[in-house]
Amino acid sequence: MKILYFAWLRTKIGVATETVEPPAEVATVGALVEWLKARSPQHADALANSKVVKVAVNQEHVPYDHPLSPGDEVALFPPVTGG
Amino acid sequence: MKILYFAWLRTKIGVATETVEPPAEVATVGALVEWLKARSPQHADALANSKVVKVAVNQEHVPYDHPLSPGDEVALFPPVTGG
Amino acid sequence: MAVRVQAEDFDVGIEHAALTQGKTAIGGVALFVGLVRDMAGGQPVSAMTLEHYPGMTEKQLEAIEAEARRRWPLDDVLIIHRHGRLEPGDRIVLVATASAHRDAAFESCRFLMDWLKTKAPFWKLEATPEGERWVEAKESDDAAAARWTN
Amino acid sequence: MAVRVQAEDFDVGIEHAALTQGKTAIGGVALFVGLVRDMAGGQPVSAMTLEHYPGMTEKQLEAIEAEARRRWPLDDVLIIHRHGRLEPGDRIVLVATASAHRDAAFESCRFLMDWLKTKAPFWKLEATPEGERWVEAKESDDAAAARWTN
Repeated sequence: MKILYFAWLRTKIGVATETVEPPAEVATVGALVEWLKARSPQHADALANSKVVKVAVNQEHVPYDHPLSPGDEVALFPPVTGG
Repeated sequence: MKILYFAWLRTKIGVATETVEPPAEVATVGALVEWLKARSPQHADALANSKVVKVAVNQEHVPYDHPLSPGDEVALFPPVTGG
Repeated sequence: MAVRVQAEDFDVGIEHAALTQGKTAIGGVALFVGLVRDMAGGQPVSAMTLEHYPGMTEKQLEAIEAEARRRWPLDDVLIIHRHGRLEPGDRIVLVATASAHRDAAFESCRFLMDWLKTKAPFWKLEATPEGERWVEAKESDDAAAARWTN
Repeated sequence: MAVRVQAEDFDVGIEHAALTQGKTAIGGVALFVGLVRDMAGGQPVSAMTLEHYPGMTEKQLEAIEAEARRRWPLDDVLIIHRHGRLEPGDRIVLVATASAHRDAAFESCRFLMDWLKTKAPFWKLEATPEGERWVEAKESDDAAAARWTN
């Protein structure tokens, strides 16, 4: 599963993308975020406040209860500030 | 007193401007419009419906009870349709 | 020069660039360009002639601009209105408002268009297959202007 | 091409002309141009870098455009959003909507800006005298977008 980080999530974690293999019980976006926190102190710090961690699966905004499928492209990012 | 006509008021009356000398008792815009109706059948026809005859005095929109002064520039025109 | 009444066409890009040139406090510019439509009231329109009241037109547009500047914090305002003979697709009017904040730019631009349509002394004469006819004022334009008086 | 994400600048006049070229049913075009401001949160800003999510950005902008076309009778829509490093006064975004009626043009343009600010995956990094900082999302932008959901 490919994970992408943007903006300060990217700079805090220190990588723009990583490929992960979460166990089968990590079945939703919310569970994935929790699982990613355990990867490093940087992950834990960047993902600490879920209110400012937004998620897109396959390039669509999704809520935390969205189910995950193998091969999904999951992006984590702060609230957008374009325009 | 200089009178200007615009749009279909101009084409119905047949002149763009005329200079008139109304008597002293023609003291308001409304009285002037009534007085102008008597000048010709074309004036009477063009000015028949006061709801669609708007007036500006010295280039400012005014209501029919606006007082007249010697030397005023009075413009009569239909509701505007620019933009 | 914030208000121009002219027969000539205008270039939206040049006007936009001039409005913002060197002004780095502007966060957004709202623009509206009015164009001659090829149909009106179900009839084809081959040309439109805009008559105006020279002198009063400029005064009214300047008064409308001043009112917009009173209501919103604007860095700049531009109003260009053409007169004379135009054809379908031709530009008639440009209103542009620049502000630090996009809501102020959007609202003042719409305000200016609504007031211009009910206050600025312009009259449109349309050429149709059945001859020329003066465009009638629309109640919807009065209603649009009225929403700013509350 | 109605949605473009690019590093290059754009010319408002050329885009406006292309949008209206040969389309004589358009009565009005509403445009909004967003610019980099030289101040933010009381601090001077010397540069701004826009990061985005290639692929998702285009998809989101196309979805936003489709939603605008469902809600209003639009003849055409154009959205251009830049990414990369920009300086104060630089253009960031252009939204233009063309319709037979000015209310549809104005409202859809504002709708697109409001939704773009809350849905399109762009993030701004400001350079200030105290270093670089990521711009925080504004509650006022969420509120602006929420007014279209009723």
